[in-house]
Amino acid sequence: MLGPGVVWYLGVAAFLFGIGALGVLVRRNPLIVLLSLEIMLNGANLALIVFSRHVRGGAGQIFALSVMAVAASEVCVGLGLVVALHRRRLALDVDRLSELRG
Amino acid sequence: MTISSVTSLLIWLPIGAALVVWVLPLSRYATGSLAVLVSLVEVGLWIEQAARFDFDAGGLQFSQRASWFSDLHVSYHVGEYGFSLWLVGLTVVAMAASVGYGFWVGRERPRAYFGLQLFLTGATVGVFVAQDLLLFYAFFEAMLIPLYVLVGVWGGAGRLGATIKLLIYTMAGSLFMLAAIVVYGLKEGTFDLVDGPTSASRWLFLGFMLAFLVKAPLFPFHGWLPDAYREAPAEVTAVLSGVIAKAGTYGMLRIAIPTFPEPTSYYRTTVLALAAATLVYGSVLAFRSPDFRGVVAYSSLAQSGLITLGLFSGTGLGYDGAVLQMVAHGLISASLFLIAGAVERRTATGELRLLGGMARGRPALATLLVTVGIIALAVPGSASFAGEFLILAGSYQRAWWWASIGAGAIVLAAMYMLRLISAVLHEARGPAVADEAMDVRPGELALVVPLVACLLALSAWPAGISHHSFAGDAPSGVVQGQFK
Amino acid sequence: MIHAPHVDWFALSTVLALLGASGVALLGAVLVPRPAQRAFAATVAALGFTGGIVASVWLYVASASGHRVVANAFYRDRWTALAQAIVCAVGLATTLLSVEHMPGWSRDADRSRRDDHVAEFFALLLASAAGMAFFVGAANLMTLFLSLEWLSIALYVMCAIDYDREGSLEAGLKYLVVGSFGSATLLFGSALVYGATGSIGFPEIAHAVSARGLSHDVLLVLGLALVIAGLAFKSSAAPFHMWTPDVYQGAPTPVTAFMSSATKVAALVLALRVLATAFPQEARLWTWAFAGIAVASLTIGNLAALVQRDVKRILAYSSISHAGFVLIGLSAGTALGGRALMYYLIPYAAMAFGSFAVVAARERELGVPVTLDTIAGFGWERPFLGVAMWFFLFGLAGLPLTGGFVGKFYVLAAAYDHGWAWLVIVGVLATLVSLYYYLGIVRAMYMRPSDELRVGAAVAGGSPPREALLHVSVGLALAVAVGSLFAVEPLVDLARHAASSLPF
Amino acid sequence: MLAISAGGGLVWAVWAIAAFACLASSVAVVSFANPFYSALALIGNLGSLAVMYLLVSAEFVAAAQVLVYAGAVMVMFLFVIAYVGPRREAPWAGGPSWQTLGAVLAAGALLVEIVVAIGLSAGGRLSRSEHVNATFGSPEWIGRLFLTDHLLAFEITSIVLLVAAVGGVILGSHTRRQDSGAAPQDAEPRRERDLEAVR
Repeated sequence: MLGPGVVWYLGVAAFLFGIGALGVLVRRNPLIVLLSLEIMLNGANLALIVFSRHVRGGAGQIFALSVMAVAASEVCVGLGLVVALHRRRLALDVDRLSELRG
Repeated sequence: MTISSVTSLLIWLPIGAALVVWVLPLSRYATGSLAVLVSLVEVGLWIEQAARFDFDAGGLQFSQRASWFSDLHVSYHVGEYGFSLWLVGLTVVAMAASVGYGFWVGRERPRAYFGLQLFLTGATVGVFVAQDLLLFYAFFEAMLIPLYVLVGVWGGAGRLGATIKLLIYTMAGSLFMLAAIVVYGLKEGTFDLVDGPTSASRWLFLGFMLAFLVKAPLFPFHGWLPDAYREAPAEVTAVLSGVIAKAGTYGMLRIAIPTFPEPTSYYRTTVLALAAATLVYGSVLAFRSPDFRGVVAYSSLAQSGLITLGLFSGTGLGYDGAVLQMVAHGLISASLFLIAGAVERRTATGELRLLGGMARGRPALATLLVTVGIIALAVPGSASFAGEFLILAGSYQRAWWWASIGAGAIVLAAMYMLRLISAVLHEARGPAVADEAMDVRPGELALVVPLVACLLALSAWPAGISHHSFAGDAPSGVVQGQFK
Repeated sequence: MIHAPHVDWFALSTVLALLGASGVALLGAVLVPRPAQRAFAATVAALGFTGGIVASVWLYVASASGHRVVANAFYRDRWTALAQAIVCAVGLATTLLSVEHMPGWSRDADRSRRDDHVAEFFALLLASAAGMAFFVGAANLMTLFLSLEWLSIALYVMCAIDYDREGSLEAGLKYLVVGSFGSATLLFGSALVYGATGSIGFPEIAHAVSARGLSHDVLLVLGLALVIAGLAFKSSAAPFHMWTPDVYQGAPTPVTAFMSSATKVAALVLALRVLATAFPQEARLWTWAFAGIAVASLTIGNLAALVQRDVKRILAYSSISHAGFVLIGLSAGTALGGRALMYYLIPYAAMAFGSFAVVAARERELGVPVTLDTIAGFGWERPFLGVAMWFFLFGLAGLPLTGGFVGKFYVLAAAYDHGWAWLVIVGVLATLVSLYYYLGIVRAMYMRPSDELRVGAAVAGGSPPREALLHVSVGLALAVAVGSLFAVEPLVDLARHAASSLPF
Repeated sequence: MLAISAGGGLVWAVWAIAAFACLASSVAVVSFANPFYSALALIGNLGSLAVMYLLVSAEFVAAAQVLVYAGAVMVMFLFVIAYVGPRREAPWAGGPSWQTLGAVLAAGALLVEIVVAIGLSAGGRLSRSEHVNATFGSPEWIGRLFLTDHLLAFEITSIVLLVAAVGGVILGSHTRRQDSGAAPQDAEPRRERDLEAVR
């Protein structure tokens, strides 16, 4: 493989995963949380694809394609929930939704 | 019916009846009658069993064994030895009186109440006949569930605190027993009490003993006792102190001492000291107690100490006396608590300073209380005298000072019993005692008199138990031979 | 020329039965007239789950020698089949419970809207159960991840389906966010494992590790840690449990009942499969990891439950602590541990389901959240449900009324057998603490002073609703819970044969 | 075929640009106050990722990434953001609460751990160069794999999408259509509710 080795790609993947996790944990706007989840999945996808090339197997790429579909599904349901919550005229602030705090 | 299945029948008949009572929408009267009938059938079954029991033969009788789950070698194994036969007898008789009392008093929510009482009967019998550690544990815990509800629902004003204490204390003890059972069973490859080898592990011994010390109870594990005995309904207290507490001392005799001979002798002095402390402490508190139930409750505590003293003296006389005293005291405290219940129903209080002068115009009550009281304070010739004498003789063989502590406690016992009798029956008429408060009714008599009759019979022939508890009348050999 | 792999349809029959029923229910949502939808969809769901049970039992009988099917992507063995049977049975009970209660029991004021999405709900229930049935048989990291998402996405929607209540929507969103976070963690872990070994099939991973001496490989170990964390999220084990109380409380109660029993069964059963099949060389690591997670779950679950007032939250924390108990068995990493796990899950699933079902009945009766105050007197008002709850609670506490007692004994035995006596002590202490809150519910149900007892009836304003099917489902759960105490031997035999599919 | 035909230096340059864009845009996504900008940043992130996919011979995945993600998913996102209205949220306002701090620490620890772990094994196997033939990553190759080795995964993926679609319909269809099955007396309150929902 010409250019950067697997390690470099993995560094990027790990960074994406970490920054996505950070976003999920600290952001309150559900839309941004969903976007951060996408970043996490993308980090994992990058790792899968790079490893697929590294081990010269197809499984990683197939896996990554399936993950894309799954991510789309999650987004579909997640956005559905956001819209439903919006219709309930609730503030889109996870912390302000205090009904469930016990 | 085969001989062996009688034991199982004694366990499962009342539990089955409990289910019937819970499921079928019977009337109050039908429910109570059914419960009384089943308890009487239990007594009958037990008498039939006792008649066929071979007291000279060693080993387990009326036994039955079926695999429960085989990969850990746990089985459903029940059977009786001489002493367990007597404890089962105590259980069925005391439970019959308790159920009858509940019927006579007319407890609220009869279906739940009688169902729980019957369930308690079955579970308690199970404790005394189980020959598999896990089965024993299951019944040991199962006893607690109906007790919890019986005290918590039908008890006095402070019942919620009492139930929590009762449950947390006893579960704390028995869960460590569960840990000990797991370890013992997996280490030895069997959970069977008859097949199981002895173990030298002190930790396991302590795990078992903790459960038994709480259940018996012994000082300083008795924190649950005063509240529970005061707040429970009278007939439940009767069972609790008369029968359930005996499960603790039974456990020492059946499991802790024979299975762990080395730790037993290692900790013998400690346990004996606890027992002696309990004996003195219980007696003193009984003497100072301001109410009827308190006196009986603390005297039960003292008696647990005495029984433990006999068991851990490690002598044949001690074992014999302990078994006799378990049965005798079971009957005594059951009768006393039922009488306490009768008094409380008439005066709405158990406080001794509000009572007094009840003997006048109430001959039956006076006779009953005096009779039981006299037996309880161990006048020579009574069943408890025989029991205490044997225990003292046994502990004297261990060391003279144990016996002297025991003897001192018997003097205290005389004092608190006499104080009780005089405070209730004699002295000036207490403010809570109305003139129209009736004597004990025939219904109550029918419940207490059989218990007293058993006591009198035991007084006449204590050897009936003390010579018929261990095969060949050789207690030490039987216990050290692990009841093989 | 493409040579499609041979498809063993029989191996997939449970999944297909559930999926087929799901499709029919979905069609019903469109084709069947509204008033008949509830009856139609519930019937289809009941038939689907019954079919699933039949198929999984058949599969159990016919799969004595386990092997992988469809290009090595799915396990056909008894471990799969037994777990599928449990999931289907829970699904059947959930169906019975849901007929009267779902979705939108709280919309009683407007009866026409009570049937909103009822057919879709049953379709999702079936789909999610199908996902679980597939999940427990997943044979490579890809099918594992995908079927995890399959069952989760259906569950997210089911949590939120009572969308007139804010709590329901909020539970759905929270579950989605945390669940996806867990899935992403699992996915990244899978990627690292794939990178380290070059394979995604479980046995191939184990083979690569032993053949290439990778057992200390950093990538592999890190991947394993992330996979474990992802699975712990799904089985709501501490410290990955934060979502559980909120979601269990907010979700419609029948869904909670389903999640707390079926999802947990699926996640834990699969966890042992993955670790035993793909990472046997790492056992020294994951047994410790699970022991740690178990201790954390027991501690956090039990302590946090003590201060709760809401019954659903108490039960949610109880389910965290039970995850801890199961993990004790799992952490043994032995055949005995596998047996203990499978046996434990049978009465546990019944009791967890049953207790939430009883809560559902009370909730419906009063129309308010069930707390220790509003459940007061319930035991006397509804004797059967009260007694059932009593059994479930004492059973969850491990008292010898139900198979929960033997289950607890089994996991402790497995831990000791593995040489971890300290875990036995931890388990015992946790049980002691748990008694307090289980008894708290019993106390509220039966032992409140009589003037407090009338509060419940006053709020209900009349006789309780008729709910024959709910009683049937609670009765089934009760029968399984109590029956498993007596039928230990046959159940353990089933579990033994199932666990023999795993390479111990 | 960029990775194969171009020289090492060029690949490095392309990689560096893509990686930088990728990292920068991911940071942007989680730190923008306005979800609208976050979504746009994510599109940049997806695009730069697609470039990296190309560099490791995953052409089909790169194409799918652009089509599925940037094309479909992000459009969905933007629609919803437009519908809900861009609500601003100051991402780091109010000082670090212990929760935020814990999250940052946890994520940071995870990141460091992963990077260190990868770096540790960098000297070993991972730096080996691997050669693949031209079909690697091509659509035909992917399609063949999907229908042979990963048939079941392919099928499940479709089921997941179906389930999600059903879920989306359920959650999205609050305002119910007037259907013939409903009782007439119910029509009026429902219309009111519909109107309210529209408002």
